Amino acid sequence: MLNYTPKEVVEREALKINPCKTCQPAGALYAALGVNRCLPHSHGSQGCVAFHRMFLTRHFKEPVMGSSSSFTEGSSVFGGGSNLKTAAKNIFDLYDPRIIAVHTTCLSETIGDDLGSIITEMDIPEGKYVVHCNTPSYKGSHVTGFTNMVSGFVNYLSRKTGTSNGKLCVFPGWGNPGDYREYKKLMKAMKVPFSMLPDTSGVLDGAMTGKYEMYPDGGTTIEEIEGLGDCISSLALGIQTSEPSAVALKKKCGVDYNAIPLPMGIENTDKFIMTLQQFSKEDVPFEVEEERGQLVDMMVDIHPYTYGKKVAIYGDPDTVLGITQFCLELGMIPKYVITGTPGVQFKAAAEAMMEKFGIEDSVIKAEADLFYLHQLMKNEPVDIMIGGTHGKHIARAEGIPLVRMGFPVIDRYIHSYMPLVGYKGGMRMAELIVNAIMDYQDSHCEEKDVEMVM
Amino acid sequence: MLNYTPKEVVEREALKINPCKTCQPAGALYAALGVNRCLPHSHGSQGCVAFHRMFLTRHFKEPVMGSSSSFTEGSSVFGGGSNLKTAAKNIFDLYDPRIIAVHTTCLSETIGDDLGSIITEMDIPEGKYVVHCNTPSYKGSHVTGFTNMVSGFVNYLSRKTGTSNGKLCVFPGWGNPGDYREYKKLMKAMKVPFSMLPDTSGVLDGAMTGKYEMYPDGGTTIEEIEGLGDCISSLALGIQTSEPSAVALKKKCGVDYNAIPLPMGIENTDKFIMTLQQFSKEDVPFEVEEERGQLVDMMVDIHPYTYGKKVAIYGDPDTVLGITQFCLELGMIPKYVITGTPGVQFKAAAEAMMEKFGIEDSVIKAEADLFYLHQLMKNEPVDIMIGGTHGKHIARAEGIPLVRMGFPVIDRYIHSYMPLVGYKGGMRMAELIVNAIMDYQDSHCEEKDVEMVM
Amino acid sequence: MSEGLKEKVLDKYSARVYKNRKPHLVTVGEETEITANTRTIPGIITQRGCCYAGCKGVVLGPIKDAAIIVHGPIGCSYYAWGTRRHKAESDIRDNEEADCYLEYCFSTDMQEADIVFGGEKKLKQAAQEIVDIFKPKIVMICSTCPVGLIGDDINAVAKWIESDLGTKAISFSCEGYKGVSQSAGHHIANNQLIRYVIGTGDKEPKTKYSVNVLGEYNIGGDGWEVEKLLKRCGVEVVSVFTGGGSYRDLKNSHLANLNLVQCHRSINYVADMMKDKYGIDWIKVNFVGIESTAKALRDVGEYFGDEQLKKRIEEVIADEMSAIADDVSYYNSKLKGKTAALYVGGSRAHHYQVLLKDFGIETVLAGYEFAHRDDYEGREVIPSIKTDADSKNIESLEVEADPKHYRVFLTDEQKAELDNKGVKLNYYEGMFKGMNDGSIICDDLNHFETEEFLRVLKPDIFFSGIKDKFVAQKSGMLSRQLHSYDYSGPYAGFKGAVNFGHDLVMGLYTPAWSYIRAPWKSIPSIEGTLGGAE
Amino acid sequence: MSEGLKEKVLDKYSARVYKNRKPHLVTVGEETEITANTRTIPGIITQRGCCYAGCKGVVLGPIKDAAIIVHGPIGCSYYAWGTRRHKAESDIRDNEEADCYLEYCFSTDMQEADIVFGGEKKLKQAAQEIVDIFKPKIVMICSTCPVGLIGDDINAVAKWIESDLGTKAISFSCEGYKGVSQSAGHHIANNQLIRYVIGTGDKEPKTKYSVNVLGEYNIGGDGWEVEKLLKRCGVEVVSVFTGGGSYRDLKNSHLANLNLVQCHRSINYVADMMKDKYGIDWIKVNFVGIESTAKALRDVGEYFGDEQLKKRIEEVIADEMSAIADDVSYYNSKLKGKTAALYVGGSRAHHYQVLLKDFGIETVLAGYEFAHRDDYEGREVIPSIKTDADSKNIESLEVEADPKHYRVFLTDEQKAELDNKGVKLNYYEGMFKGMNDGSIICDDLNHFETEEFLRVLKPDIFFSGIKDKFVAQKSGMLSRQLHSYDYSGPYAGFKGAVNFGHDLVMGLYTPAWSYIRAPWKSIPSIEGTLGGAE
Repeated sequence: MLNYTPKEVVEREALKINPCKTCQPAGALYAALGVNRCLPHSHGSQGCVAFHRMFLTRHFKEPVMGSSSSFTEGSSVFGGGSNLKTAAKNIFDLYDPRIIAVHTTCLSETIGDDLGSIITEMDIPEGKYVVHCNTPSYKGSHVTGFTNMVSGFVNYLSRKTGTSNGKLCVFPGWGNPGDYREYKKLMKAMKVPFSMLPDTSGVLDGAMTGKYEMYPDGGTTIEEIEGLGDCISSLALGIQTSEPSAVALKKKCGVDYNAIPLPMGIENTDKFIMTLQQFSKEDVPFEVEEERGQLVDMMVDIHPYTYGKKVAIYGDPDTVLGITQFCLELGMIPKYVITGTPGVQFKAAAEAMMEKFGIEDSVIKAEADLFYLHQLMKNEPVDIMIGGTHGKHIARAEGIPLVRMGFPVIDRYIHSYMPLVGYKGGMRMAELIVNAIMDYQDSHCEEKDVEMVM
Repeated sequence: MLNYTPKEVVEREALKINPCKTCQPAGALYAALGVNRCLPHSHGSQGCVAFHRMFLTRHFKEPVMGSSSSFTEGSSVFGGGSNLKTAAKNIFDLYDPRIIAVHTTCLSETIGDDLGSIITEMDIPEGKYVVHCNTPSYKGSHVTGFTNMVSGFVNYLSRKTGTSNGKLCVFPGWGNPGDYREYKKLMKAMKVPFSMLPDTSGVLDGAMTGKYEMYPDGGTTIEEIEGLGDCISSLALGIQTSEPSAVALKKKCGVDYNAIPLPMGIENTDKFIMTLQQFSKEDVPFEVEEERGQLVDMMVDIHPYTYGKKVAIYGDPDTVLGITQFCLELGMIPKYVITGTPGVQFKAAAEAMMEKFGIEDSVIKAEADLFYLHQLMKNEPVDIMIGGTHGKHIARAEGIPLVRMGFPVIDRYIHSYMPLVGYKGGMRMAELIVNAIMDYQDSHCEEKDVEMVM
Repeated sequence: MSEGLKEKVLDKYSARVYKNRKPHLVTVGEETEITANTRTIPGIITQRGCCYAGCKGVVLGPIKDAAIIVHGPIGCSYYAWGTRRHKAESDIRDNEEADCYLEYCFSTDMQEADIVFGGEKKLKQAAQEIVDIFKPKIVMICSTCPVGLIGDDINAVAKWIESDLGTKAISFSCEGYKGVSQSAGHHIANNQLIRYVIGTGDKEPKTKYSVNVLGEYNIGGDGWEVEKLLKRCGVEVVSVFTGGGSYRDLKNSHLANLNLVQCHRSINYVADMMKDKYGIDWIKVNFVGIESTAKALRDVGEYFGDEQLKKRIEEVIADEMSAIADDVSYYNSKLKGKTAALYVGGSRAHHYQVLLKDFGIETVLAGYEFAHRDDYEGREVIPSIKTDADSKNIESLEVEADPKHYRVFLTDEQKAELDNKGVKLNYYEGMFKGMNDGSIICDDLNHFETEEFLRVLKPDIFFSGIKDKFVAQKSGMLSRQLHSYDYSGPYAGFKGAVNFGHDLVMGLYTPAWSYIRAPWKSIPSIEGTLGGAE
Repeated sequence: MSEGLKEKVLDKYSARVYKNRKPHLVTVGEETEITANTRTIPGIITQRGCCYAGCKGVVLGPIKDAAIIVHGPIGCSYYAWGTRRHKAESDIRDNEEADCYLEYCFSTDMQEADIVFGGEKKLKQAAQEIVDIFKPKIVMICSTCPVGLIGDDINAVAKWIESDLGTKAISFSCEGYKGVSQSAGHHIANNQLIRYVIGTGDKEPKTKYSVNVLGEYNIGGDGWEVEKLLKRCGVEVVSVFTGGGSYRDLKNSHLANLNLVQCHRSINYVADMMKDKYGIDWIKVNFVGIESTAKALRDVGEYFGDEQLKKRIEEVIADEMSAIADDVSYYNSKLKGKTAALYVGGSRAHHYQVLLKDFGIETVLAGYEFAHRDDYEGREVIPSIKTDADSKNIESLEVEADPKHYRVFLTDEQKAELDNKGVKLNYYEGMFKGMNDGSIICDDLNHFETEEFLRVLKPDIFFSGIKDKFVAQKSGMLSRQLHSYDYSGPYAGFKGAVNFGHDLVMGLYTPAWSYIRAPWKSIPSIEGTLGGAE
């Protein structure tokens, strides 16, 4: 495996090898799936949306729809305005979404198509919507695209009527449907009235019914998105991913916001719950407190297996930060903390955590790739890797376990139904991590050291 | 590992090697922990309860309390009546339970102590209870002991007032706290008023609070047990484990019962839900239907990995039958289906399943041991094992994965918080099984066959 | 009825879309001409990919020892990383090792500044780095959409790599917007391979019975299975285009005596040009399917005409057939009478019909994603295919006979004799001819039509790709990916047929299907006895 | 204060229990005599096990090449299967292999009929089967509670195995109700080992500096660590009782020149009887703790008196010490000033105080589960220990000097000299002497007292077993199992000390402890702004 990766780390300026990110439009497409009866639309050549649909389908093992402006060489010269108009007409005719969410591509961005104007000129059927965001593939990453699409919905649809709806607006950031369900469960338990944008639960974790629905019942409704402007305040989960959308809402409708890390692990989930409590004034109910206590109980129980274990964590910035925090809470040593997405907050946030937990000599890097991570690991090995599927070759090459978390996980099933956030998500993370460590011990120790009781 | 196990299967008449069961008192102790403010008491020499507490603690990683009559050589000659009376006095003085649940041991059974009479002669404080059951270690297994203790509670406490309480009495059989929670969740969703005996949730999956409570809030209350006699009907989950208790309730209070397999996998959970629906007349709510559909979706998704895979399943009879059913639903071939507990229903039930799914040549055996299972596997290998910790040496010897389910799992953590029953439990089983198979493929295939997408 | 069916499906279209789509749909036995290789209408949810996908993803990606830099923003390289199941491993042939870089994904990860100020500098630096770290025998550069627009001269960079870094380099201007589908990318890749790879080596085959396998991408190990079979028969495989293949071998491919074409669409340019340039005949083969595999092997025997070889081929066929007979008959018993719909690439929708027939499965609907008319109607229609604006943009390379290497293996007489024996040289008959009257053919089948056709035709199995797999599956219909074989395979050759049969039986008979309908949906709500209804 | 503390804890007892329990509790410096090895009061939740656990579980279980049939219902054998972490692996010594059956659990799984009609027949059949399948060098039979009552003659069965099956066999009547704790079982096991194993071999040690290690059960690999150390020093280890040990080696143990006793309680009978029968002196050693390990090694050197050996020992000590110095000093910096409570077995509650002291941890409460007075007060009290009904039931074996093998290694003069140097022969000083005034010692500490003492003394760490581990842990207190080392180890020797230090630091500093209190429990409920309160 990966036999051509040398141990010596060579500084590279131009060549990205085995990236830890993909392009903006993929994230924009995903975000748009979290809106009710929305068809994501890719304004570019048709290969883009084909790739993005493949990519997302492989992660969720669910149908992922998206249309394309199907640029030809001609459109690339003369601009894609007419392609988009034709597309919108055909889409409303044939696929009958309530809303089309357009994102751009490197192609249409390089051409310089002015989507705002094109959409303004469109003949949009009554009761239907077309929104857009700019997602140049050559800036940021899929995470940026997700953020931009969420902000796009806000910019187009949210409005302030002057009458508060008493709700909390939640920008949950990039999660799996299982995560979104967990947020809703906790907010319900905390008696917080909320609108959450986006929400792919019910869309990408749907039931097998024997009937294909192009638009399942899930997703944030347009009315809810409109109503975000009337929310009392907004809560951005995952600072890098969600804060810009909260800023957009504040700018547009004056809604104040709070931005906190993804509620992964104890401390961050505590922050989430305390923020909800501050909103609802309700006591934290027993079931939430019990879950928290159960998680702490497990963490104390398993500490002999997790404490001091070195871990390499890679993936999307807010998720990686959440996993890193939880690993620290488990007494692990996050030796390498890597995201492919650019952004300065990442390093600062990770360094602050390391300092708090007294961990030194970790390598924290944004805009990094997995080739670099592998080289680091060859120089100082770790016990376990945590991240998406693309690390599997490294894990096999180095003979260590890979715990699959984050995005994308394209070589396993069921994971997207399960939360990593909240205390329940902590239980899942704890079990996945400790089982990987214990399985490794069971299979790699000498026969005389196989333990019946652990 | 297990290097002295020969391939040739030798018929054994007397020697049990690497058993797949333990003795009745362990199960009786466990059942008694599922009653609120109950102290289980072992009427025998003190080593018994020491072993049982160890055994259960290792599975749950939680405090497990139990007292003993602390027989000496003298008591073994003259009977343990005075030991029990002394014990009861000291227990109420010191540990202040609401109820003492006494089970016997091979020692007191061989002596022939008449527990009923001894208890009758006791001076039991006002508002306190002492109940007992007979659990001779040389009959049945820990599962039998569990059943006997549950029936013991019914025999002592349940009574018919003539006024129906409108409830369903549920005997959930042997499960983990996570299972009991899942039952309660489903019954609540189905709007079924119920009393469940026993219920170790809240007792053995408690939160870390910084304060030890000898009697946590969980467990079936005495009032509920008394009220079982006023239930409309009773539902026994797991025919071998629970039906005898339902029979006891019927005998004592005339409550009719229904006995169905443990709700593991689709068909058995469907049976459970339909039974609840019959009781409540309520429509099955969306959230239950959605969970079911999600599980079916996952099963279709993962079938290429599970279909045709040979599996060895061992453990307690009703659990093994439940796992076997689910494996069949996944298209797997349960090649060896083994329980250490005696009982004729087991073979008949498993055979009926095999016939239904068209599986031939499986070995189904009750009262078997793991040495025998290993010998079978040496003659015709399987792809995966499912059962408790005691199979781990076999799995390592044969180089195949072991999926830990059932009882006891003494070398892993967190599992007891998680359900295997209901549709949610099915999701967990599906994920554990398919991940084990896929992990095995990832680590054992040739390098050229490592797949990025699966 | 089928015409009515077509109309029913097209009915919901607007007039403009209707007009566009109608000629893409053909009822076998009723119509003979199809429209193909034209633009997909914007907004219509197609399964098609782009030019880059066809060039880098399909044709070049499998070349294991080529270090392919994708020049563009990160996504395009990322999506093509390890996702297409073209298997390969490094190997040594005649003391020459071919590395395998397939676990690596190389990109210039263009940033805004590169778009604004041009990306050539970054590309050069990336090339420097890839040469420093990997020391590859060859570097390939594939450009993605913005590169064409901003005018980076990747050809010049390739030349610079050769001159300044001393490493062979080829550039592929396969921007995604070119052409109407992956097909444009195949063509671009084929052109450059002919220009810069084929004919540059000098390792002579060891035997006379030497072939190249063209258009075999070793998905799930298919190519390995085919190579194994050919070798068992005594046929030497000089190179495979391009599954498990290598620059090391491709460069010698002009020295083989026969080309076997598996995927006609993606590689026919190479076959054609090698015929013109080197005089090498090609036979269209189909190693998917039991009878078709036997025929392919026999055709090779006939081509070379050697009795010893033909005898050996018959022995191998007999041996392979007998090894799979029991399995095939079992799977046949479980599959006979089922119906299938196929929507795949540029040749598989045809190839797999043959294998399905081996198991008694009828194809009721078939379509290609990126085929041309000849893939449907046979190569005889090529002269009558009109070029349009989109196809004109893809260079059509003219080659001349290579004075050094051009040779003729068979005399015209021998060719005529072969033709009589049913071995058609340099010809592909297309998909139409093998299909039953009344079955539907649909070019560039889109999501809307897929839903409609599946609803009406109710095939037992829908063969397609990952994007529409779950649409069918959610409808309770077995769907298998024929691009990636759903992570199974090989499906080619005799043993592959058994794998395929196994997977279909597994898919159709997996118990989970029977659980889709919850019992409370089918059983009338039962009256409860008492209680619980407060 | 400590007296008040004791009273506070005992206060809740009824008069009868109070009277019973009071003499089991001692404040060091205030009292000197303790009551031990007496019955636990029925109903009092003790951590004690039974005679079977002491015999089969502790002493015999680790003998890897003995096939031990537990005769009784299934449970007792099941619970002792793989749960005690006495490690072992098969090995070859002087061409003689010792099998390792520790992964196996053998039981007659008695059924009702066996109880009613007697179980001898089944036991014989089981023996036949074990001999047929495993061909062990030795079979051992351990009986559980009902066997004694129904009168199965397991001794006769053992003889039958020897005569009719030709396999060495020994029976152990270790029914659970015998005695008051595991201790009775140790004694029974010791008696039979002296009777039937020790002295039956004839393999002479290779060197003069030959020892047996007694009462070392190789939990977590402790024994291996000790063996490694002794071997490094040039001391030959003839046998280990019984961790990682074998019948193969035990039978030659009478030919060693010195016995080293680690766990006094469980094995002192063997040490004593070997002294009487073979003249072999024993030294109480403690390989747990850095200084104590050094002392143990030095004592061995002094016993043998050889200057070369003593030099080698000093070199080894210096080397080991320097290797761990940095770690020890780091752990010391993290652990200094912490306090501990220990409640374990029959010797560890003493041994581990020494190791804890190495890290600056003070022991504020200690107790034994199954010790006798001599384990607390020193062997000098043995003559004054009164036998009661329970202890009388355990056979006290009288042995005589073996005419063939009895020999004296040291002259009386040499012994006196040794004594002057602080090497006490055939003596154990007990736990009291090493403890600080004011610390509490509690024999047969029960659940109630545990809770009370922990609440009041608030030690940082509670060392105990699995049964009370989680009681302490739920209270937010680190609890480590000293029976099983919580699946870690080795803790013995120099390297073991580092492992121990690591585990304590890990346990005390694991971040999860700081999360026990939810923030909403400590921060006063904050007023919400608006909403959510409907």
